Amino acid sequence: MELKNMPDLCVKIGGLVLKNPVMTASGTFGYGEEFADFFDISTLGGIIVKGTTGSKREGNAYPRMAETPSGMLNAVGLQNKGVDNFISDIYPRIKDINTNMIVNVSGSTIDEYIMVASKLNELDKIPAIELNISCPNVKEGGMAFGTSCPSAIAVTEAIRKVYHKTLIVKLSPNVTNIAEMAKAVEGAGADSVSLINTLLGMAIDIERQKPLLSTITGGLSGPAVKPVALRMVWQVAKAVKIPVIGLGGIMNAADAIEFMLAGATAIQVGTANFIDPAVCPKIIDGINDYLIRHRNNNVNEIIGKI
Amino acid sequence: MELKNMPDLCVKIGGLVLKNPVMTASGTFGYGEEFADFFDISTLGGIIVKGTTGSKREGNAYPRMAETPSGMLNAVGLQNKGVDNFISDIYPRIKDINTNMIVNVSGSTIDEYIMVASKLNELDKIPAIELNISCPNVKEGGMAFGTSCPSAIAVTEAIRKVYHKTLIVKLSPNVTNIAEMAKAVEGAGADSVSLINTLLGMAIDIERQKPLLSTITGGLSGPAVKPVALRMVWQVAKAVKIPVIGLGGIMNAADAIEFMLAGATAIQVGTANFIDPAVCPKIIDGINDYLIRHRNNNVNEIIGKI
Amino acid sequence: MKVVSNKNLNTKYFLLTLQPPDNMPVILPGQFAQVEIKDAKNTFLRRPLSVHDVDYKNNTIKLLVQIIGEGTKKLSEIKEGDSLNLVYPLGNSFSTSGADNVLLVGGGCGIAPLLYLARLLFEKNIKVTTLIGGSSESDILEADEYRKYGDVLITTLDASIGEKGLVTQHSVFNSDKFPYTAIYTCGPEPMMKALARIAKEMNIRCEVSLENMMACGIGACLCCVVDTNEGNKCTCTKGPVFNYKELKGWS
Amino acid sequence: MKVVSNKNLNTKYFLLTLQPPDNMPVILPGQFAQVEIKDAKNTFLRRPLSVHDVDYKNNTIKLLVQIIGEGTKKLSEIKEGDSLNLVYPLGNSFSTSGADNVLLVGGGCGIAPLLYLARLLFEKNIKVTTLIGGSSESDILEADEYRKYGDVLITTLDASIGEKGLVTQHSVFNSDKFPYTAIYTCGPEPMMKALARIAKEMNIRCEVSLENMMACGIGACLCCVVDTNEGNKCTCTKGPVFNYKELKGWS
Ligand SMILES: Cc1cc2nc3c(=O)[nH]c(=O)nc-3n(C[C@H](O)[C@H](O)[C@H](O)COP(=O)(O)OP(=O)(O)OC[C@H]3O[C@@H](n4cnc5c(N)ncnc54)[C@H](O)[C@@H]3O)c2cc1C
Ligand SMILES: Cc1cc2nc3c(=O)[nH]c(=O)nc-3n(C[C@H](O)[C@H](O)[C@H](O)COP(=O)(O)OP(=O)(O)OC[C@H]3O[C@@H](n4cnc5c(N)ncnc54)[C@H](O)[C@@H]3O)c2cc1C
Ligand SMILES: Cc1cc2nc3c(=O)[nH]c(=O)nc-3n(C[C@H](O)[C@H](O)[C@H](O)COP(=O)(O)O)c2cc1C
Ligand SMILES: Cc1cc2nc3c(=O)[nH]c(=O)nc-3n(C[C@H](O)[C@H](O)[C@H](O)COP(=O)(O)O)c2cc1C
Ligand code: FES
Ligand code: FES
Repeated sequence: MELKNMPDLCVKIGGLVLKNPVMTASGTFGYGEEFADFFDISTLGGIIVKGTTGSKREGNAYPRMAETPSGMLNAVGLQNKGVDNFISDIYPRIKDINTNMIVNVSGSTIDEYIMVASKLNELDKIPAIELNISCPNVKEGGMAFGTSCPSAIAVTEAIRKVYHKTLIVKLSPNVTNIAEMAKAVEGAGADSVSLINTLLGMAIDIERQKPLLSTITGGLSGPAVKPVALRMVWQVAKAVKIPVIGLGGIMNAADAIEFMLAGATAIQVGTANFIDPAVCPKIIDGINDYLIRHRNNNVNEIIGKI
Repeated sequence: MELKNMPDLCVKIGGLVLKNPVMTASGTFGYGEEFADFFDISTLGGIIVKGTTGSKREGNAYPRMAETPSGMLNAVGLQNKGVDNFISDIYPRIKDINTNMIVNVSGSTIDEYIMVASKLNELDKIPAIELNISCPNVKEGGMAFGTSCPSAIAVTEAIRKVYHKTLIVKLSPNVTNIAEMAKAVEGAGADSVSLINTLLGMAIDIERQKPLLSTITGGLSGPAVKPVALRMVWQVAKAVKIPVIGLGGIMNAADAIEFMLAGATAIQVGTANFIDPAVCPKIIDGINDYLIRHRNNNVNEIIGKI
Repeated sequence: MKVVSNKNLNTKYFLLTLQPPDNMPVILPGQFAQVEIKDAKNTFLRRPLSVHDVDYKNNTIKLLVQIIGEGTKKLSEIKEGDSLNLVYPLGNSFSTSGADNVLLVGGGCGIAPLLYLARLLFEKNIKVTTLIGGSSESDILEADEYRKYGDVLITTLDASIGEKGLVTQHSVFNSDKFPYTAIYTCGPEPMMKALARIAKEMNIRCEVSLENMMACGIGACLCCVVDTNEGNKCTCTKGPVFNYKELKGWS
Repeated sequence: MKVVSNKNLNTKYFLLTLQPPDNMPVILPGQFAQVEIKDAKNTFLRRPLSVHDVDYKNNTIKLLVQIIGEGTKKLSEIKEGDSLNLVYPLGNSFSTSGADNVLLVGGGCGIAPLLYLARLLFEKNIKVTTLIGGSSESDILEADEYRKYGDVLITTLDASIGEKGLVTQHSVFNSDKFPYTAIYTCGPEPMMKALARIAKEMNIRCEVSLENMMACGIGACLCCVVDTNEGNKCTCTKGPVFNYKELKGWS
């Protein structure tokens, strides 16, 4: 292959330019640094860092994890040191990583979301936020915002007023009509939607006759959820005009390509990072090889192609 | 073990007495006859036969099936010969199988549901029907009834008027609030709810750039869905007073016991029948062994125990 | 079943010989087994594989398998002495009555269900010719086995063995006197459809063995249907063998 | 990594010797590896396993594993010459400084991370005694290995070897002059908690190695936390070794 024949992997999400469509999913990639030993993380299209809230949260009690067939349940519950600590301690460490560093934002109240988003709006090297209105693991707020159109609209509109860069809203799959939710947040000013967050699930230790998670229910991720995620991405991509970011169970390039064919402009890799910390560069290479094999010069040619 | 120590496996669902909590799920066990070579099907607690509609349906075009991580998608689309053929041809063949033979009822309109249910009401050896308001694989009706409370109430109330034996309503997992749906059909006269039907999913052949199912989307079943099914059964069991029948990804006795601990009075085995046609008796034996190990005399002691 | 042997024919194909603990049931030519795949991360369902040959004396059956994806790859790694769970025999069969001079046509691994058929036809004194096609010599399997029961014709796309081209381009179809009164075939659908067209032109019988995607293999799930003149039929119970005339869009 | 050998110690335990293609990195005692489990139907995540011993000369590491569920069962079937994917070395380590007469206490497979530690302490001229506990003789592993570096004490519940009872019931704890100035331990949590109580009473150091459920093993998922005086900490990066005093509910 000569270099001039290399396909163009660049995609755009709102004001963001991604060198390739592969990002990492919030809560599964730390702040990126954890993976720097495994590959050059600046080769990623973007990194969505951990869910950040107004103040420090300890998260849920242990145990927080259970393995399930082709998947896992987690109940981390947004453990993080809060937005001020992010700005003072973490931002300086990660701001010069040469890719889109995007912060996933959570809160229990609209005011908390607004507070976090306003502060992040001031950070030069954070070109976008992902609004997490879909976390199933915290009692107050989180998923509640993402499972009814009026509240999803309310929080998106409020953030749109204070946040002036690219605003991605992350949708919950635990809804009857995902396309309606996507249209609602599009109308409220989102530049993009990402989906799916985890499906609410549960597992029981039958010998101890107790739930395996301290919170009883938790969020299901991994290959098990891929068919549901793919269906939702396809439904949403047909329903909205803003770019869609697809995720849920992507383990390899073939999975990533399924999401792009279904209409995703970019994808995120989550749980797969736990199985193979160096999976992302393999996915990027695999997409590249696929485009060459299918004689596409530009990755945008396959988006929504089915 | 002496015989007098054998645990009592008997459970009750509305007017039904089940010799044990293990039933087979509609659409995965034919009319039972297909499995008679593999084990004595009268040892089952009940058999839910194929989805039956007002008139003959050809179902969807091939391909109707795709394998997914720890699961499968199907898009059969209620292929069946209609209720009259069921009564004239199939009922005489299966009516003397010594277990609860339950018919799964589907339709595109409330009138069709009523017509099928009224006719089945006349069959002596059919002690119950399972109202399928959750089939994701037919355009008209099916899942639409099961994804909004008012329509679920409407169809359940209409059937309750014409059907005088045990009425089980099978819920769709493709909803925001499963407990609300269960309460709605409980209020409308259901004797029991069964859940979950399949999750709406999708898969794509990336080389051909086409969906793997003729209908694009289909119903996901198998172990992949178990965490979601279990969570929903737990939520519903807390919300309603009628007995709950749990299913979704049950492959072995341990899975079945998880559902019972979460609150299911009985369980159904679906996709697992394809992997091992003789799995059901193993599940019954496994429940029995578990009760002995945990010193329970009666299976009802473990229902909802977590 | 106990694995008596697992022979790699080449990098793409392997031949399993299996022995059930009990006496083998009666197996008809064209029937198949649903084979459990153990220890595979992404293979959840059983895999349908045709019975390649039956040896009642030694109480063994053979499966001829092409490595396609994870399931068949895992199966290729199974070792002598291992055990394998089969649900079998399933499906209908080729009809061996009424034919007198028969052409069997197998595309690649499509010859799998035809060896047992060839032997049974041969034992009934029916003349058998087998036409095997593939991309290259490595796809031409078990020709010597088939030669035991009659002539063997071969085509390959690269002409590495036999005539060059598709099976349907074999000179036997161009000869003035096409001697066969029936075609039995298994292989890629386009190949079988082309053979059905030839059979129609020549007005001879043609039975095709379909390889539809299956979940249960026993008629319970209705996933494997094919559209026939009488509506959707299950390939696993009403097939896998069909007279092409029954199939919609085949004639 | 290449599997150099897989030795079954008995039906429940096995010992893997592995060789990386490149030179081994520096490994500290108490560190662990995240081991990929291939070809398992229901094992999706890696499995955390302690480094049992390190041999820089031969460029090998050892893992001592108990068969618990599917993951460890699959691992027990791995053969010499196979390859195994490890992410390692992970986590912090036991501290080898400041101690002079150390008691290592392992419950069953809890001795896994202690052998390398014993050797390093021994090489530093620190006196090492190892107390190994189990239900029965078959749970007492590698005692001879530990004897290379110091005395070995044993307890079993059924008294099949050593003193009868739990490790914490060993007579060494009742002697007037308990000679040790630090306890390093790994095993079931109740055992480690009991040892922590003893250490507290005696006012000596006690380091425990936790086996929390892990997904990533590298500090990215926050699944493996333990509640400490400074809030939730990841067992995989801030542990697995903790001074019991840091842990809430341990003292
Ligand atoms: C009745 C019947 C008899 C068969 N007999 C033989 C035989 O004797 N020898 C042989 O080598 N193969 C035979 N096949 C095909 C064989 O079942 C598939 O090649 C196999 O299931 C592929 O499994 P895999 O896990 O290796 O590939 P996968 O990774 O599952 O699939 C790869 C591709 O193989 C195809 N495939 C998957 N499952 C099936 C299926 N059920 N039927 C057809 N294609 C499928 C699909 O196109 C799929 O995309 C038969 C199929 C049927 C239905
Ligand atoms: C840092 C660390 C070091 C370890 N070192 C060793 C070692 O050197 N040798 C050894 O034999 N074992 C060690 N373990 C425990 C080992 O990880 C588990 O026994 C193993 O993961 C069980 O996997 P499985 O698939 O066989 O069992 P599964 O079927 O997955 O689980 C069976 C049971 O094992 C327990 N288990 C599962 N995963 C873990 C886990 N991550 N941690 C603890 N318990 C678990 C759970 O109680 C579960 O119910 C260590 C664990 C940790 C966290
Ligand atoms: C351990 C863990 C922690 C997560 N934390 C967050 C989070 O803080 N914010 C968020 O929006 N999503 C979070 N998620 C969801 C993932 O970002 C992703 O949406 C989900 O896991 C599905 O993708 P996957 O199947 O590729 O993992 C978390 C997921 C996991 C497994
Ligand atoms: C091939 C197939 C056909 C099905 N047909 C029906 C049906 O006719 N009516 C119905 O209510 N559910 C039907 N289902 C759903 C199952 O009854 C069950 O709810 C679902 O598969 C989840 O259980 P499982 O994971 O144990 O299979 C079907 C499922 C499969 C896989
Ligand atoms: S494969 Fe299930 S009916 Fe044919
Ligand atoms: S296992 Fe993921 S943070 Fe420790």
